[in-house]
Amino acid sequence: ATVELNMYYPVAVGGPITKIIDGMIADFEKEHPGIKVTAVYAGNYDDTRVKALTALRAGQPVQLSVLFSIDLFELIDQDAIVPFDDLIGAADRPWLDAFYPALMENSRTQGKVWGIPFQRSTIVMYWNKEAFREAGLDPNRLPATWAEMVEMGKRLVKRDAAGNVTRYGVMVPSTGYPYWMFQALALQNGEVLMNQDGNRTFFDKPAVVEALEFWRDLGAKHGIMPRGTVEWGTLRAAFLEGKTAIMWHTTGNLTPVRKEAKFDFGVAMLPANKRRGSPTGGGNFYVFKKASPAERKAALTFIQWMTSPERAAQWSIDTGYVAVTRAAYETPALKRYIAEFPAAAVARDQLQHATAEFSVHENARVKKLLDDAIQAVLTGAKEPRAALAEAQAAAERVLARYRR
Amino acid sequence: MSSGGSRLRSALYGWLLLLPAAAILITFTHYPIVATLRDSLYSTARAGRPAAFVGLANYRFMVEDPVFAQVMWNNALFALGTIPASIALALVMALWVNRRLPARAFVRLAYFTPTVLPMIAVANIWLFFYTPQFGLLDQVRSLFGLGHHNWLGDARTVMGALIVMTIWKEAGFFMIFYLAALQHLPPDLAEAAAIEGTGRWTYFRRVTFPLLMPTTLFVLINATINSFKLVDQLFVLTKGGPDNASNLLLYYIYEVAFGFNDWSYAATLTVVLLAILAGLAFGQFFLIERRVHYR
Amino acid sequence: MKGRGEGLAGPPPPGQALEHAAALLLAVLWVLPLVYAVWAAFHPPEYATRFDPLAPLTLANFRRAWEVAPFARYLVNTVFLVSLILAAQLVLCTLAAYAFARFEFPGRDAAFGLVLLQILIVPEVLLVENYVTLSRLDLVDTLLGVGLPYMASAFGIFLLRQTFKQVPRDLDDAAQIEGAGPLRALLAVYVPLARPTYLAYGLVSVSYHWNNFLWPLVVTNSVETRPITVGLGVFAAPETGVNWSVVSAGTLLSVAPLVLAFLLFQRQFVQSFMRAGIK
Amino acid sequence: MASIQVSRASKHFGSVRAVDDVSFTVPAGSFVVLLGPSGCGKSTTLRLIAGLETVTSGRIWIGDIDVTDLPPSRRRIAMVFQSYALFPHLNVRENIVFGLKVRRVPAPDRAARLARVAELLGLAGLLHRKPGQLSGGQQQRVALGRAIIAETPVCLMDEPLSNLDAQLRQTMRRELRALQRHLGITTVYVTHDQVEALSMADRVVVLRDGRVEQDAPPAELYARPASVFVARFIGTPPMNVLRLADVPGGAAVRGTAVPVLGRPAGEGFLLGLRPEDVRLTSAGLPARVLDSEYLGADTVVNCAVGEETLKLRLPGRAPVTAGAEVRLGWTPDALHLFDATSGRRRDDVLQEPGVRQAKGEIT
Amino acid sequence: MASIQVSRASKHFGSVRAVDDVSFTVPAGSFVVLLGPSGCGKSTTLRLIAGLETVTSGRIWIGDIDVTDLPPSRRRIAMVFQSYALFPHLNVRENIVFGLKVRRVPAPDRAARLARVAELLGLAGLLHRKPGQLSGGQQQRVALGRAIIAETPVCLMDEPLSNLDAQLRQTMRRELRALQRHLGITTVYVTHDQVEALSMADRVVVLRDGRVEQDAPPAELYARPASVFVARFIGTPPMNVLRLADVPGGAAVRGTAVPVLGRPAGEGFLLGLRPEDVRLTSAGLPARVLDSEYLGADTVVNCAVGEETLKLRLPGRAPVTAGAEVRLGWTPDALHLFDATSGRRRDDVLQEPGVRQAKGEIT
Ligand SMILES: Nc1ncnc2c1ncn2[C@@H]1O[C@H](COP(=O)(O)OP(=O)(O)OP(=O)(O)O)[C@@H](O)[C@H]1O
Ligand SMILES: Nc1ncnc2c1ncn2[C@@H]1O[C@H](COP(=O)(O)OP(=O)(O)OP(=O)(O)O)[C@@H](O)[C@H]1O
Ligand SMILES: [Mg+2]
Ligand SMILES: [Mg+2]
Repeated sequence: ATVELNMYYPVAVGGPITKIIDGMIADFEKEHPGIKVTAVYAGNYDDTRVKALTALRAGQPVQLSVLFSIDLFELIDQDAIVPFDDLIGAADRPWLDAFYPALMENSRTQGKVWGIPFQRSTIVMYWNKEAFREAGLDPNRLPATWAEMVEMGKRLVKRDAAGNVTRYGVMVPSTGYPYWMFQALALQNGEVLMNQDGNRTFFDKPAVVEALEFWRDLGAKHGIMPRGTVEWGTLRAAFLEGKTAIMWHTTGNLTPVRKEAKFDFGVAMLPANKRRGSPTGGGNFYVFKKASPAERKAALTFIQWMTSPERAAQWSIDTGYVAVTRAAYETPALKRYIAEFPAAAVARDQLQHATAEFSVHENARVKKLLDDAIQAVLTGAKEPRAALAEAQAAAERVLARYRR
Repeated sequence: MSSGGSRLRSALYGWLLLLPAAAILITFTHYPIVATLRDSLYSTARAGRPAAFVGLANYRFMVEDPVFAQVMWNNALFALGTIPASIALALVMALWVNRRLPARAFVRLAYFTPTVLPMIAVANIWLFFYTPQFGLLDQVRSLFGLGHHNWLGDARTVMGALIVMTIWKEAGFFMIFYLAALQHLPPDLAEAAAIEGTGRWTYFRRVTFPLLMPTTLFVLINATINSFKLVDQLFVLTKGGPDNASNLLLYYIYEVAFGFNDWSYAATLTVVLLAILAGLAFGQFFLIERRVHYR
Repeated sequence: MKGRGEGLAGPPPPGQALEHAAALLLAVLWVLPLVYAVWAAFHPPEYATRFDPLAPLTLANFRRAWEVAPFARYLVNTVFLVSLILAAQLVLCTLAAYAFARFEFPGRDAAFGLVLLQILIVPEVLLVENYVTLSRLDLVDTLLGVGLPYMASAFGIFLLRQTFKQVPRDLDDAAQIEGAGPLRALLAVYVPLARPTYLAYGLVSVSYHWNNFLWPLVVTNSVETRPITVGLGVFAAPETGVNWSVVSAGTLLSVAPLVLAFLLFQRQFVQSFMRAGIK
Repeated sequence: MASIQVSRASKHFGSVRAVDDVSFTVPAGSFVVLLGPSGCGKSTTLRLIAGLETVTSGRIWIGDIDVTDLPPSRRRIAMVFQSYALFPHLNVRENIVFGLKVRRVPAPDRAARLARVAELLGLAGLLHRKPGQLSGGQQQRVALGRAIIAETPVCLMDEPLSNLDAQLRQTMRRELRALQRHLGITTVYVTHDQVEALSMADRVVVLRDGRVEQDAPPAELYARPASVFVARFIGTPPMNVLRLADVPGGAAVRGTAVPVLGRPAGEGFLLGLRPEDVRLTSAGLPARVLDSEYLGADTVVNCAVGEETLKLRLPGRAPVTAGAEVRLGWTPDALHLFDATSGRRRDDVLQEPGVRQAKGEIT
Repeated sequence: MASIQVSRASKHFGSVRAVDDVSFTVPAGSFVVLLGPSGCGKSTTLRLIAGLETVTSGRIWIGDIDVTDLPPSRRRIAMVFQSYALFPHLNVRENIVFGLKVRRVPAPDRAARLARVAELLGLAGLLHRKPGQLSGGQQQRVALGRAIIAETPVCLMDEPLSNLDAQLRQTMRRELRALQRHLGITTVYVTHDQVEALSMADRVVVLRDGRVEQDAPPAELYARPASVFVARFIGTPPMNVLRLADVPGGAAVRGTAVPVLGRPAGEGFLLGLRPEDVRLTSAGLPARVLDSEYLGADTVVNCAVGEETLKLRLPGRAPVTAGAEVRLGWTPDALHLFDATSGRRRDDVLQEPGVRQAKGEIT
């Protein structure tokens, strides 16, 4: 009897992700004739969560999904998922321990592991070397600190005769996942935004406010970034169009940028202020409670296969996402790839500075509070301190119930 | 009109014929309205905590919810921005297309095209128009030496951007209704006026426009409903951002229900939407009565 | 149709040329988005934002779009969905409209008022509750589920009722004298006479449901059920880093059938919409 | 062949008494016209016979069956409507055989009957046209065809000719009547055109406000109208009805001194004179010409007589000019007398000796 | 007061020659009727005069101004439409003064004129009603009011009465004519009803297929129709037109041997006889009664004469039954003669000595 598995997965980066997934599944099914997997692409992370949860609520057969690592608490609160500790035997422990700890931070709570890292990324800095040359900068020397970034950024800004900016120094996207970028800034300024239990936020800490002020000033004060929000979706296009010399973006965009860039570009870790830092991001595998024991077992088999070193390596090469285990980086394939394209290693190297992505109870709602605050500040509607204070207060109202 | 047949037979027939449609309408229009009212008085079930009767708590939360205030305000702006403009434009288009015009067929076709295109599809194209720096709009601006502008990223312009696009989408549709009405104006009225030496503008002001009043009212209602119904473009263009600057009621309801999984609050917001639409309903019936004012 | 002022003796009114120019300009502006979509779709990505008349043409974008998302399947779904809804609507609305137009029964006017309510309060407004109802009926993620709430259309009932009421009473009487019962009269007299209205309503309904997004988005979870709009919405989610060439290609793929039909039948289309407008 | 009997039929729409206690009989095979001004209840009466409306009270027989409670389809009647009520989406053939199809008459039989009817009405060439492609007269014939193909004993017609132009109406009148005689169908025919009634009917039933005003053959209707209403309704131009006053030597038209009746029967009576019965005379009732209307074959002259006005109809182009003083005369038997209050005819008074003897007559 | 002159005007719609080289004159203050069957170009001609259509060729004068290239508003005309073309959303008052407002006539003047017109047309009580609340006749008056308040020298009317019922039409006819005389407005009046034309017109212009068939005063039109077309178009019932054949001793009605014309002028000619000119006689042309139509004042008898049929109109209720053999006679001057091919009147032939001498006449 073949076990049928249905799963949803999101795509938040360019490239033919769907084809790659389908390909991997085809291979998997060849090796495991007893298991049939149907993977449905359901849009961005939020859409996919909505789909998965509504599907569950409507009693659709869904056994596992790749969902936002940060939806952990939401999923637990919805009583939708089971911890992997209940699925695996002692034999599987090593597999579980093989993942980079930074990537596992979003998977652990209440002393259990709820999600398995899959399409994970960190934020990295892409830079247009030609723009650097043009501005008389060493194309291979990168801003290592905020100060440097501002100073270089100013030189990278290009204006036309009318004095209108035709190229910006740097762009940090502020739609789609503003809180994520902001986490990086906060972290670099020495602060995290929430606690491990996901029932407390620290939006109003001075260092956090400072971070937001810095972000705003990139546009408002230094003029090296456009005022208002920067569109996540169109940023890559903007970078490829040479409209900005530097962009912050997910490593997940590495491959598409590499494919489409008509110019020589580089990738590096984000600059530091008090320290280096970037949140991890992206999707984990979750297994749903609704799944029958047989299905759970099949799901585990599938997940283990998908995260085995060879797959992880190939997946990383195809997409630019981080390969989730050390072992993956030991594989010849990835070794070779990194040799010819060192940028591919940046994400991994950054993992040592990385921390969990923002994740709390009623994540969507709280996250939106933060996002709105950030956008309010970037669009000049509010002052950082006030905005973050409000967000914090609102978050408190939501999260208070989850402390006892 | 029970021609011949007895009252009873006719009544029986009537209800039987009505039955299937009624069943569906009740299930998907009338029952949900009641259910929404009910759910707005309960709390959302979460792990551990089942739904419980909370009276007006949800409404209290709504009143304090700054996003709700923002969304209502936006919707008001959206309505004020789209309704008069699209109606006026529709009327002008209709008047133009109704006259002998070079390439009339093409012009009419052009005006009408947006109606047949899915909002969700064209939104992506408009996204390009609005993209800063290399978007079409900014490319044009730069031709005139103007700097680029972050149309969707700027809280001050994002609403305007949405409004313009919506007008583009709707005007052609409303035009059709005006066109229909225009073509049903007896031509000899125009001739009678022509003999009296009525100028075009006078004729429009004194005759055409008053006679189009019923259509205008009808279109007005439609436009108003749409201003609360049309949120597809948000999914592509702004997701309601930045900072809810372009968030609309129905989209917010979607967000709360399916994003936050807060079904009670979604119901509460829906009640508000229903209240508004119900208000319109009465408005419409009242106005429709007046439609026949001159017949 | 004789527009005003045509055939009149004497010189043409002043400023007419200017007006015609304005009308044409507006028309051009109105088709611009479509024109751009065509441009972007048929040129390589690097020209998506650069308008170079010499840019090479290509179909690659269509190929990619076609690969990235199962448009074929989406289109099939949409066509099936739209036909399903239309068929049901025609039957249900006809019966209901006939009841309202030609029969007297207690509570008729009240019932009609309740029906009209749905013209304003369309199902998507109640998407939360309707979604729950659908899950109870176990119809989530089925095309039937997407269509069901729309199958009794107040607009259709209203429109047909008007038309039926306009059918001369004599015809109904004649049919009776000739021995036809109510249903026979409906099929032999009313329905044929209402053909234009049916066409009009059909077109309105098709284009409405072809373009409908929010409700299908909520109800459908899988490729097998997604209509083209949802498919497109998912496919073109800006998160993936917009590539306008491919998106435009996808957009054209998804609107092509409707737009083609529209171009072919534009006269009937517009006329019919106008009939639909006459209420 | 079947007679129709309407007895004490009433139809009230709310407060409107469309038909009010109407009774009349239509002998089998005869042609009876319901005549009256707009809104008098003609159509309603017909629809009651057809069963398209249900009577408020009263009963209706067709042949010797009481059909009062039968639906139209069961009354074995045919009907022709003012609008013809042809099905615009069906061609002539389909229109004519519509009823036969509904009644499941076998195809060969249908074809045979169709052929006969088409032949009879000269529609053979038009069978495949849609009503929209036919002239008024042709549509008229098709409607007739649909009515007679059913071969019902009774046919009801509601102003079938009123949408045709004068010329055509005249020819159709004759055709229709001939056809009816030929097939011997019992026919009830509604019209508000008195010429049509006079020229076609075996009997005319004049309705007024839903009640029967007079029920008589055309000649009698014209020669001895039962009331002022009928008198004023019939004739082109209709009968002159003059108010009388008592004067020495008899009764005179109001405002004149010349008695027109030999005995004082003036107050409370109305005098009727048909325009064609009045002549210009040397001696006679003095009058002043107001205006005249030339109609080709004859001229209608409008005169002032005392306080009253009077029309007379003269052959050819009458040699009168507005303002001219003339004298009018008539033969004694041209006089009609009506009760001023009830409006009913009062031949009894007229018969009294000496009443007809008066000055204004010619010999 | 201004005359109208249409000279050689043509209007072609694509291939349709709606109006084809039409010329006629309307003397100042006179009332001219354009008469003809549907589709003959009456309305189009009127619209050319109004300037609502531009001529394809030809010129039009009003007074002594060539208005051919002037827009309607500059031609100083008023027009009454068949549909009345009242503005449904304006009340009677606003409708009537609409033109004055447009022309910026000062308010007091407006009020004065309105009062006068309302008085004249008896609309005083209705000024605040909407057209929808008026009867046909009242709407008619409002349309008239709007036309005459402009006090233009010329008024054009397109079948203004055709939407009214018989009774009302008759009274409106007289009113209208009186009004026109009273104000002395030069009027062109379109109708397809010959009775209307005869009774109202100073001159009648008969149109046929966009060309002028005859242009004459009513009496002449009736007495001496210029062509078979006119003859057959005018009169109730219209003139009998019989085909002739040569027989020994003259020309006889086809299929009879009795000469009706004294000299062989049969082949190629048509004989015209007005129904009211034919009488039943002891001796005379033998005929068989087909049927008869009782009209109250008189009866129209339909006879077969040889291969032809002939109508005669007899006063009262004629004592004839279908199938009866009768003999017909007439006075010599009752004869009309037409050319069979051209259809034109041929008095010349009739004048020739001996032609009128024939058997079938009475003395
Ligand atoms: N369905 C109805 N509801 C209410 N009143 C009606 C209805 N049908 C007829 N009437 C009224 O009954 C009266 C008689 O109507 P009916 O149609 O019989 O008159 P008629 O003689 O046929 O007039 P016409 O010559 O105009 O057809 C009229 O006053 C009319 O208003
Ligand atoms: N706008 C037009 N386009 C094409 N043909 C036209 C137009 N107006 C009139 N005609 C044609 O010109 C001819 C004369 O039309 P017109 O209306 O003058 O006739 P009429 O005498 O007024 O007829 P009726 O008595 O029915 O009004 C008709 O054959 C008509 O079909
Ligand atoms: Mg009637
Ligand atoms: Mg005309």
